[in-house]
Amino acid sequence: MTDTAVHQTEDPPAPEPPGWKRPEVRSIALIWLVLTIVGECLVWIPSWLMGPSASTQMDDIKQTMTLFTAMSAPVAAVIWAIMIYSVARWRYTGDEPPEDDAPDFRTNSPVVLLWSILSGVLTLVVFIWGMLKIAAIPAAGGLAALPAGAMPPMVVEVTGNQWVWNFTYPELGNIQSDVLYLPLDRTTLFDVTSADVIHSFWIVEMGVKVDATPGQLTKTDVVPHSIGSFDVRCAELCGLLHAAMETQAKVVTQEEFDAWAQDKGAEVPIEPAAQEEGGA
Amino acid sequence: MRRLNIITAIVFGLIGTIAAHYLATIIFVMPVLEGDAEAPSGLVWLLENRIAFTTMFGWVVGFMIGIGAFSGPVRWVLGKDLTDEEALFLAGKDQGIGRYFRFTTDHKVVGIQYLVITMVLLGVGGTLAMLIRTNLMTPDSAFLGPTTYNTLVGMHGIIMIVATIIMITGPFGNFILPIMIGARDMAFPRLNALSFWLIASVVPVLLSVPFIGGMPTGWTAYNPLADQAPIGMDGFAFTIIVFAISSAVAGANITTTAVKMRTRGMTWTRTPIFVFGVVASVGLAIPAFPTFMAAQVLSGLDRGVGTTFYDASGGGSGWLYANLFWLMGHPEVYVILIPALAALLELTPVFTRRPLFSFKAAVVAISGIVGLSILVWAHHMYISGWAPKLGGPFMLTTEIISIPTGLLFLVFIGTMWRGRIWTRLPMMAVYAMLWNFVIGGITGVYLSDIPADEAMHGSMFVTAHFHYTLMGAALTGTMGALVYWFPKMTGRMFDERLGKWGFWIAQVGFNVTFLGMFMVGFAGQPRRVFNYSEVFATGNFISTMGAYTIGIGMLIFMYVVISSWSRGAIASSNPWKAKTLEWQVPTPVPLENFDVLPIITSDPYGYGRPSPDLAATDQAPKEGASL
Amino acid sequence: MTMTTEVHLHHDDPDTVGSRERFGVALLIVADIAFVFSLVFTYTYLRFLNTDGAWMPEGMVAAAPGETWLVTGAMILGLVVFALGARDLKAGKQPKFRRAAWIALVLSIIALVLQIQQMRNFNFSLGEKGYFAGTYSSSMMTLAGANAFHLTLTAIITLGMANRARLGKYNEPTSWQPRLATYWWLWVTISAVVVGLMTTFLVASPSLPSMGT
Amino acid sequence: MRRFMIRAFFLVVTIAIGVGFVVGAGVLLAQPAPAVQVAEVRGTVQTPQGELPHAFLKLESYPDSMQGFHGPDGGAHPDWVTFGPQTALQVPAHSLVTITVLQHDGGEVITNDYFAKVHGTVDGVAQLNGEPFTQIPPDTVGHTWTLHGIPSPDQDQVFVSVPLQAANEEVVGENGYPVPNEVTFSFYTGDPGLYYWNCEFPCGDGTYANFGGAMSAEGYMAGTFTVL
Repeated sequence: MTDTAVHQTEDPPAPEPPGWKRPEVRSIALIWLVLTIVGECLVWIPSWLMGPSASTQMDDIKQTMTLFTAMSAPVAAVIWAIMIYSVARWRYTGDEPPEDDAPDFRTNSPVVLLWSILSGVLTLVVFIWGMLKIAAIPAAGGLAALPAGAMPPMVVEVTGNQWVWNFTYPELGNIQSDVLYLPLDRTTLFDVTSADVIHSFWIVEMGVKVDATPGQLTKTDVVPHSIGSFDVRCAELCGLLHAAMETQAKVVTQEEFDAWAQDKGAEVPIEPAAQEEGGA
Repeated sequence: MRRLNIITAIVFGLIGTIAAHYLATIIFVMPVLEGDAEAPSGLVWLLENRIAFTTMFGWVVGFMIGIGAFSGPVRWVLGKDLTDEEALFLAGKDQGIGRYFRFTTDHKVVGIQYLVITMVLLGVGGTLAMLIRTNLMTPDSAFLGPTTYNTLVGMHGIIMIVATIIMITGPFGNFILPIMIGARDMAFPRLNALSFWLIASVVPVLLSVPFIGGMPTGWTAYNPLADQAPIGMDGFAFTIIVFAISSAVAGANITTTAVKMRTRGMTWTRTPIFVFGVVASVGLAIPAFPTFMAAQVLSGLDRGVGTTFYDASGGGSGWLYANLFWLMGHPEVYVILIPALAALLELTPVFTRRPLFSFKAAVVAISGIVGLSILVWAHHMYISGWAPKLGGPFMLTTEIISIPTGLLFLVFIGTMWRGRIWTRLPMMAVYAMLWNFVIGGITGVYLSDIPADEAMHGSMFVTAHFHYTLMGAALTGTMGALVYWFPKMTGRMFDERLGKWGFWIAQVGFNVTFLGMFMVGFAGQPRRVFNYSEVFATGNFISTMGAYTIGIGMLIFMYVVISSWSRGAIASSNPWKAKTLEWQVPTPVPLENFDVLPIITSDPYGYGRPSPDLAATDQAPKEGASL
Repeated sequence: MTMTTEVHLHHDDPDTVGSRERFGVALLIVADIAFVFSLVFTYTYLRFLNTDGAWMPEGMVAAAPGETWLVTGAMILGLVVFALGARDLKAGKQPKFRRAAWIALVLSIIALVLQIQQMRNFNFSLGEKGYFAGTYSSSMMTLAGANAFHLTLTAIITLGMANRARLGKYNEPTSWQPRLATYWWLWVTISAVVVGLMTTFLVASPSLPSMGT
Repeated sequence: MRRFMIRAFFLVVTIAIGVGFVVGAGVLLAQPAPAVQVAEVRGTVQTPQGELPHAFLKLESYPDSMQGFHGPDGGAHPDWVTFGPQTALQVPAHSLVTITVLQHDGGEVITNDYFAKVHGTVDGVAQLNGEPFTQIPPDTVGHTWTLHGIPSPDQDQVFVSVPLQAANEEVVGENGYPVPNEVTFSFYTGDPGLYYWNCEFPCGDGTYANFGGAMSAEGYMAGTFTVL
């Protein structure tokens, strides 16, 4: 590039019309539009594949997936549209290289600039969205803020063992369980650790995921908002039966939860104040 | 020195193996036996690993002695430097096919050696992929069983990582790059041979892993899980250590060559973009891989010496391993990706008959990616609980990478814009890459954002994402680069009629495979599971069918490589009418490439100029030169 | 399959080769810096983390820094002698360089012996199963081992230098070769000083022995 | 045409060799079908869930692995503990399963005392040499038998974990192993499905956690549990 002045465009016959009026630009815009519309029609797929949501933070996650998919459709469409058009329009087939070369223009600074600015803006949007959502996604940025007037969080100690999860409820007289029982609409605080190797505690439908690391305590929390039975899996390869290191998280009403806790032999009765509030 | 070749290397290697094994047994075990009647089991475990490490060390040292890698340093210490005649012998003069089996210093020989070992590794890795997908075809398959399955997942990972790291910088960085910049050889020819033979010596160690207990940990070999793996884990750690040394040596060599040996007149703005890509890759590997090596050294010490770096009860932490690993782990994906993209950037102008669109943007993009890639490692640890407060900053650095990556896309489509797009197989690789890498790149943005990563981390979504980048972009680019440079490297044309079929079948299969994997990833299937819940059955079945399609496509492609190499049409010296220097020298390329070094007066992308007098060399291109 | 058999080797002039080799050696040193950095990171990170309070379990005594500085001192001395020798060589004083190289060799071997002696003297109790007690002892042993490895390479390089100087291989135009070795000497000495400062002044963990982030 | 035929032939040969290579590797690495211990059904039993078939299984745990079926990981290891006679178990669906384990091996302190307790059995108890118990001291655990699975919408959650009291290693029986403790427990099965069980006492290789070796190889301290 040293010895060549930067030729913007140098088509011989006539000065070109401004970029947006050229026929190829219009055709590409059309292809782009079609691809974008097709893409936008498919944005529900990730969220649909992710299945039901059992917590507000899973709602946020699914919203994020949908938003990103919606944002990426036009971006992908730009590149594919130009590629498809170029290949279809300017294709040359033959065994020998074409006699005449294509026009010798080296760059187009406005386009490069516009392209960089646009990708910068998109990046910023994605980043700001992520920062806003971090507050609600506790594993990444510390614990989520409690909603006003909520009950104090219930602590569950989660221990990953090679290929079995177990859960201890320290406030309920250290009752223990292999299935994670959670009361509906109550903040649950997870203290996660591991007895052996690194596991990753994952309640799929609640969007809860945090590593269980031996010798460390990692924390996360969740407010389950749907009754039902959900999947707890391990998301970090932990040896032989990693695939079978799964159990269930059952979200039940506070009454059912209390009954279950009594049945398990909870020594400390659940304080009545909390019960009233939880029952509401 | 003249008698040493691969056979002596293997013989010496075996002697070294046996000798080291016996010595280790005597040195480490005898004192224990003399002491107590029964050694505690923990000590027995340490001794087993210690012996395993020593034995592998014996193999590599023996092999390297046998191939002649140490004769240079020993002669240097003794002050007996090589004579010209000996140097020419080492460069492989008049040795025919035998020079490929020796410690040959000629960069073209090393390039071909790298090409072959890359293809062998890709073949083995691909075979393992087929077995993995076969096991995952049905939810409750008992085909491989958990131990073997986990080992094969790790082996597939590390073999493919090694193969893809060397697949561009090894064959093309060695064969093509020096000619491209107008050099007679690499800066350090003997280091060049050393880097190749180190890999060659350690590949048998890596491939033996499944047979000495396996490494059921995945290629990341996270500690403390790796601590309880059988001695196959020692084979992995040892391989990484040797491979890191080889990378450092190759990186220093290629970088020095590109920086210091460009011919007269080849300023940085006249240097082909491929050179930037290769230098970015190997230059990035130089600081990155030693941390991986350190992670494995500490792992080996934990297993064999009894330190407690990763042992939580002894004050260690798995987070230490994760940090050291990902300090290398993220730059490493760009080590793989950038040179492949740069190879495609190099061939796009040739097949569009247009100058590269915005050369500066391409250079800025490559440097930007390199610079940022060392600041993003912790995005692999968003949910590890390590420093959750750093999530935001790491999210920012990670997402900023999409700006230079986007610029690279612009360079590609800008170069195609209004080109005379000559649709040959190398150019088709560009189309395929643009399709795949858009998907790989966008899914990368999902994973870079913590809210999405929270759900997708550790799931099949991640697997699909990085296969789209490493296979969809990098391996596809390498296939294009291979077809492009095939005439220069082998002297024969690549049979595109059949090659196209192989290429596109593999591409279709590839998209089917990872579409299925995205589906089960969204639905919540964890990575690296040998069995899974019924709900993921459909997506996995689709993936397996896609994988078999890739296998068929790749086999067709492989057949075309072999048949074209042995019986293809003889290639002229510049079949693509390209303007870079490597196409201006005769085919086959003479021993020292250039008799008189060329002088460069402009960059090699001057298509569409009235007088195509670019890349002027003192040496007239010898059209139609043949064997 | 080479085209011509009448190949003669093209030799570049020593200055070009010298600048090339300096660049290459600098890059290899960068790789080693990354490795040593990883070990330094390991030491400081584990010290900060103090998992389970097992950085230095109760009753463990930190290694006395004296021996570390003895080794480092020998290395600094070796570096100075060697660097001055290389400068003399550039000024054309070959015998001076020869002498300096032999002295530096002896110093590097002394440092190596002292280093191994320190590793033997470390008063870290190994349990009955042969494991180190805590990560402080693990790190100290590993850092010392890395330094011993450095010193072994240094001794081999210096031996080559001394021997080649004896054979009269070095003169003014080829004085860049000893300069390459000086780079290496300089780097290993710096790494020993950095590690020495770290292990002298950053010993007891600042974090309480707790289980938590 | 002839050239085309030749090329097609070699192409097919290449693909065949490639496929053959994959198949060969598969055959080399495939897990042989394990010998399955099928539970013996002895009549039916009246339970709160209605009248169910009553199935019986018997397992023994040995301090070495000279007994039983082992996978491709190398057969008998003198230094590996093992369950026997088989680790692939099969029981009928919707039945009461009673398992008897003869614990021949000694033991020490278990990492997580959750597994020193009985979970998931009928009434939450198990019998040790005929005496019912709900937990044992965490420092006398020999092994555990812990059953778990892959929950999915159409598969019932089954979780059973029973600690096996360590045998007294001083008292050696006639087969050369310590005289065993006999642990018996019962639980209900649901719909058909595949589950896995393993030992939770760290009795394998490794410097930390000790879950390597026998613990990390199917056919020794872990196995499948098919409800059919």
